[in-house]
Amino acid sequence: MSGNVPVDPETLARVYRSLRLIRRTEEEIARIYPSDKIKSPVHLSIGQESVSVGVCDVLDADDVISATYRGHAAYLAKGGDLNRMMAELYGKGTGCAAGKAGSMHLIDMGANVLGMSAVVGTTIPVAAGYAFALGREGKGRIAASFFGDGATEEGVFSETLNFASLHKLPILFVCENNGFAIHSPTSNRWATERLCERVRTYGIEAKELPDDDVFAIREAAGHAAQAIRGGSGPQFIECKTYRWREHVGPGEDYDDGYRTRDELEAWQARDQVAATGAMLDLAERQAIDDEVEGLIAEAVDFAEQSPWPEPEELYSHVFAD
Amino acid sequence: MSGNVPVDPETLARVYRSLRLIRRTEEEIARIYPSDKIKSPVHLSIGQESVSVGVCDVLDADDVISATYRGHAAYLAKGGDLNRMMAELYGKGTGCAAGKAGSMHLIDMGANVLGMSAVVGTTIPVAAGYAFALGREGKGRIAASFFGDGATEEGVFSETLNFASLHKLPILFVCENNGFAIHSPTSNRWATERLCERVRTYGIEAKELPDDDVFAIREAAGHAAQAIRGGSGPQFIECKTYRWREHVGPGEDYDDGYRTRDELEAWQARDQVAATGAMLDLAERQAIDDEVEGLIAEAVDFAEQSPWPEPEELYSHVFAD
Amino acid sequence: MSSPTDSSKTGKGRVISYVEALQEAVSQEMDRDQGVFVIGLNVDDHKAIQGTTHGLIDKFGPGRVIDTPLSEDAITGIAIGAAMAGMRPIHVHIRMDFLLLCMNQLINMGAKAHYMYGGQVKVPLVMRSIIGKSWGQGAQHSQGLHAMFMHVPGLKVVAPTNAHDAKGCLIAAIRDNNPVVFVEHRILYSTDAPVPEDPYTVDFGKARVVGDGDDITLVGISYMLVECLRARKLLAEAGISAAVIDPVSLLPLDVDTIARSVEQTERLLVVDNAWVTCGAGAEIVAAVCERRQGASPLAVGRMGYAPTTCPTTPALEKGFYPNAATIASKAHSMVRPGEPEWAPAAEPTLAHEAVFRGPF
Amino acid sequence: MSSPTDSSKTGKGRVISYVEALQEAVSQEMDRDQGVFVIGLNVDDHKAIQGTTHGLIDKFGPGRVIDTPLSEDAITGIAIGAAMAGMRPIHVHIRMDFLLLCMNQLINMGAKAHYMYGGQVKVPLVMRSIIGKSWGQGAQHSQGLHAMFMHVPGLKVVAPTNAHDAKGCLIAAIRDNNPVVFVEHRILYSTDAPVPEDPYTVDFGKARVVGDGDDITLVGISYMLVECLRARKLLAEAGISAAVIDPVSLLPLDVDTIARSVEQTERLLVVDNAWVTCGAGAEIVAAVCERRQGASPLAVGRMGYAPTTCPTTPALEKGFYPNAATIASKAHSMVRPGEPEWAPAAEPTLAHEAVFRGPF
Ligand SMILES: Cc1ncc(C[n+]2csc(CCOP(=O)(O)OP(=O)(O)O)c2C)c(N)n1
Ligand SMILES: Cc1ncc(C[n+]2csc(CCOP(=O)(O)OP(=O)(O)O)c2C)c(N)n1
Ligand SMILES: [Mg+2]
Ligand SMILES: [Mg+2]
Repeated sequence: MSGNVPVDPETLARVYRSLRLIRRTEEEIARIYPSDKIKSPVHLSIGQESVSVGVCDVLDADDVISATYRGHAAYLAKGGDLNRMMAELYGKGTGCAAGKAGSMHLIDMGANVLGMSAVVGTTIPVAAGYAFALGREGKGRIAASFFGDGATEEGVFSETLNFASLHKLPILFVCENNGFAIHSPTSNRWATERLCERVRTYGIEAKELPDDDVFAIREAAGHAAQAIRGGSGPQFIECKTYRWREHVGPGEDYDDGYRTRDELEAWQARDQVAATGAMLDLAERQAIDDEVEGLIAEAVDFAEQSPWPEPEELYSHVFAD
Repeated sequence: MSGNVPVDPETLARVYRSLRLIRRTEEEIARIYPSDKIKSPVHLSIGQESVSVGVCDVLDADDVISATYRGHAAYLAKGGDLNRMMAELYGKGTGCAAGKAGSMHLIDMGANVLGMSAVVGTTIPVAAGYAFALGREGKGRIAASFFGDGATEEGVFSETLNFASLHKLPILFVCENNGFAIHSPTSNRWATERLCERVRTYGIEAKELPDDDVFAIREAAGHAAQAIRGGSGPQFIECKTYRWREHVGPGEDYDDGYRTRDELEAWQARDQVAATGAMLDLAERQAIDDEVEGLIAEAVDFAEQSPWPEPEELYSHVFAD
Repeated sequence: MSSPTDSSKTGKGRVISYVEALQEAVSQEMDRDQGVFVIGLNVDDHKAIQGTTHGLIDKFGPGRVIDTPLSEDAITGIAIGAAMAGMRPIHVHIRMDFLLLCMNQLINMGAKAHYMYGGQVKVPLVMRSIIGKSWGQGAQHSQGLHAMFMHVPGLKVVAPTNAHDAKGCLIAAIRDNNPVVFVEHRILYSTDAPVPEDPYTVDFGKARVVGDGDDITLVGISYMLVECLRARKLLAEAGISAAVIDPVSLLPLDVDTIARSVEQTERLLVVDNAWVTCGAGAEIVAAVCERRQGASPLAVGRMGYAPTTCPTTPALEKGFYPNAATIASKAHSMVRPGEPEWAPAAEPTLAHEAVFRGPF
Repeated sequence: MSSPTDSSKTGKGRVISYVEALQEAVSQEMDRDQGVFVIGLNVDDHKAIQGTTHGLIDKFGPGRVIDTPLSEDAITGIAIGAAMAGMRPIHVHIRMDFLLLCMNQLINMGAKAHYMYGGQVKVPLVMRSIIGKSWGQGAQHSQGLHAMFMHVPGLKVVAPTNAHDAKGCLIAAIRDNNPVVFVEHRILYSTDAPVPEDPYTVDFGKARVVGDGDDITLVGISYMLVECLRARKLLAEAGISAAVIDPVSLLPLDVDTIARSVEQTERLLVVDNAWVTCGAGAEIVAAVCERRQGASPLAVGRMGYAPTTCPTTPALEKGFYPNAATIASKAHSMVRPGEPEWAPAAEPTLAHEAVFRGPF
């Protein structure tokens, strides 16, 4: 990231704040986790924050995103309510889904964060369907759909690309390629690495980003979003990134034999939270850090103080009126 | 087809005989159909025979094929038993599936014709699985899987390509692109026409054939089969072809507004049955035609004379011993 | 509640077919609400899903009557997403068997979204699906899979058996804020009934008593209601009086109406247009038994598809389905268990054969 | 038939866990038959599907222990094709919910192939699938979908509840020439039982009476068998004697054994690890009632998942599942319908909480 800042100071501060908020929130979740207060499988995005942040930074408030069970980053980057997210992880009635979602199915329709899903690939067509409706609405709103490398193997991914391109849906597809599905490397799952080339055969512009540089992602997403608003139909970005923690849970897993700490260290050397932080002057950075800590402390407090849902809530929301 | 014959006389005679057998069998089915003796939905291949014939002509007897509900052509081209096919259409106990399959689920494992399916796309992974077993067997046998343009839209098609390439399965994928799924043109269903290009991104060699020239198909299939036997893994051929009759049933449907008779006539002008027949000398051709008529008459007779299955057969074959 | 097939009671003169009723329901709802759209393979062609989407493409254009690729799972997801955004998709499947391609979206997302997201979204989605029968439909074009959907909380399931209920249930399904699996039967398509022209809804969760009787209660699901009504006539000739009930809606299920009839008859025979094991008949029998808690002896029976895959040949297929004669025979054995088996002559033409000929 | 959890009766000394039993079954069958192979996401990693595929990759290599892309439908089809060619694939799904992605292949092809093709092919396929529970598994990681598979002719369904049956049923499933949906429950994984070292099969279609009793028959499916056994103890304290039956195999289903017990108790309560509507409990209740034809009064009941989607928070999830206390209370109300409701103290720790902690 070479020292010279590629964006205006406000953007830099905003991007850093978002990265920092996600990183620190998840670190806090990992810290709390052994207490068993969070009885939810947590799939941490630590190390992958820049994809969500880079993309969401170019979206408008009324644009829509969808993501996966590894969704804390996208939820927060899009402006999802932190208190309600934390309460949801705690299983409290004040959670964003009233305790029915846990970490894997976060939602905040107020911030235009569509519900996430624990079944890989399922949110991709749903986001496209939402984009279909946005297209009909005609107000220039777009959708962005985040998913992992593994999700691209599901048939529904190909089906959705075809339909989205055929109908020129206003959607940005974002593949967070962290090289693994649980512990399975892409080499066990992909016949080739030519994903972007394949996407292009559907008539969808596709950009492959070699690493997780937040400003490069932001720039690519900005171009893509602009094209979509201009009527291009879907656009695609593949971001190479890296999951620092284990697949699910708060810990690390470099002793389990499926990957090495060297691999991690190469990515850590270019940690986007640290790198963007280093571009800020110390006081500004400190102010942001303090604000972030305050927000997280408040959210944890909110979650801890919130009541459990009442038992009869089990039966609410089975059917909508 | 220009008059000069691209193959040896034996091959020519064999190819013509196969084309003629399929064409005449289906014409006979269409003729009988209004009598209601065939109470089965029939999806005729008339006009599309050359794809099955061109491909199957390069396969060995112990190679395996799979196809679709539009499967009479592939079944016969691979050497499936005509009598048992006709009896199956009649619903008789002597049918290839004892009356349980009708036209849509033909099978003849004796001729290495895997069972067909009325659900679009379903036989594609099944053929790949069979190819997986053939690969393990290590005797150089290969599988060929026929399917329509519509089938390529199903997610399972993409999933299968990826797995087949990843594991270098000995399989030849053959897309019979007749431009329609029922009455829906590819323009309503495909974002682009770049199918072969897409297939190549899986690391699978793909050849697009502009028309239904049986010798061009045969040649492409021959190269592909040779490569597969040499360990290339899967190969892909897309053949443009045309369905002369209605989607299902014995009639034509050029008055229904979704396509024109002009379109048909362009294809009919290069009818592969007529064209290959014209390359033979009259006597040889007549001998083949006579033989074919004899076989068909025998098959119809076999079907008509065969008994219905006994009522208790309803309960057989639910579970295998 | 009166039988809608009895025009003297409804007092409505206009008689239209099941096909026309479906078409009219959708057309009227598309007029009423811009958010309603139709999506599915071939919904826009000249065959128009056997006429049920006839004319919609001309009236509403390709933006609201959308032909699709063969991509059932993605299209279902897309319909769910559009529904979450406030639209009202009607996703059409020419055979119910094809719902097996979109179980993931329908069950893991559609059925669960409202609950799993704590009420933040709704999924007003209609899945129209047609059960096929005969003329060699066979293994993969004949399945009635409604029990699978009844099993999953969050889905509603309706299976109207006449044109009147077809229109009213479809309008109700479109207006419902939940995913509704709408079960049609191909053989019912040509049947007529008096159908009001103005839009109306038929409420879910209300069964219809379509024939009174004291000796046994027959519950007929989907097309099997027709066979139950014919069985009732056969039974009358043998001096047995059978009540016949059409559940109309399978989830919610009106157990009250069935239990009330059973209170009187003390015999319950459910005839389903589907397999029996873990089917709608199992549910109805179990629910009625639970309610009664052995208050008095109760004879129960279930009929449905044979416990086999559906064969194509008519020679075997006729044993696969219950019909008026086999239903009457079974009912007779329940009402008069001591007597020798009674097998009324099967009608020369089965109901569906009179109205249906291939190719389909 | 003796309870396999009662080691004094089996006389076998070696005790291993459910996980180890599954692993051993597959390892022994892979030794025996070169055609047996394991396929599924992450079957080859260090977690080894929670230990159940432990060591197989080292012993048999990546040619027979095959990690896959996320492509459930295609992999199922590929397994079916390999099975038709004579191999014996074991397709592993870390959650049963993911079977919803391969319903088309499993039901439209796998279940039907042998029949639809007139016996020309067989499909010896095992679909291992694990039901999840608690620690926030929630809507999409907790479903017990066995009823959907019981509904479809051509599939077998087994749900062993202890290590002994896990090994014997898995070996039987691998040797079976039909597709078998093999239902495992995550919470049972750590439970131990005496398990013979040599390969053996547990026959399908034979239920086990795992506890005698005169007042009521409890049928416990999958993990719910454990809660039924605990309920039995609670009931004994209240002077109620409950028979407990483990069906083991759901299709084929041993109705005889259940009906025989009910003959004595005249009360039947089925507790399923799944939703109730059109579930295995509906089938069992209906099948038993059909057999008895109201011979004498019979009280019946069903319990299972609440008719809701599964919530993640423990505060709500505890109401979603039956447990020993709620089962005992329900059984009590059936045995002594006149008496006031009896709610035995829920145990301080639920069975599964003692042995299971996140992350999963
Ligand atoms: C359809 C489906 N199959 C399998 C799983 C089990 N599973 C959970 S997460 C995961 C990995 C998915 O990898 P990827 O899409 O790359 O996302 P990542 O976890 O790397 O962010 C798998 C296989 C699942 N949840 N859904
Ligand atoms: C999964 C599925 N969806 C829809 C259908 C209905 N259907 C039957 S044939 C057909 C057309 C398929 O087109 P294509 O694959 O091009 O084959 P063709 O009929 O042109 O040979 C369709 C949509 C089906 N049988 N299966
Ligand atoms: Mg990944
Ligand atoms: Mg086609």
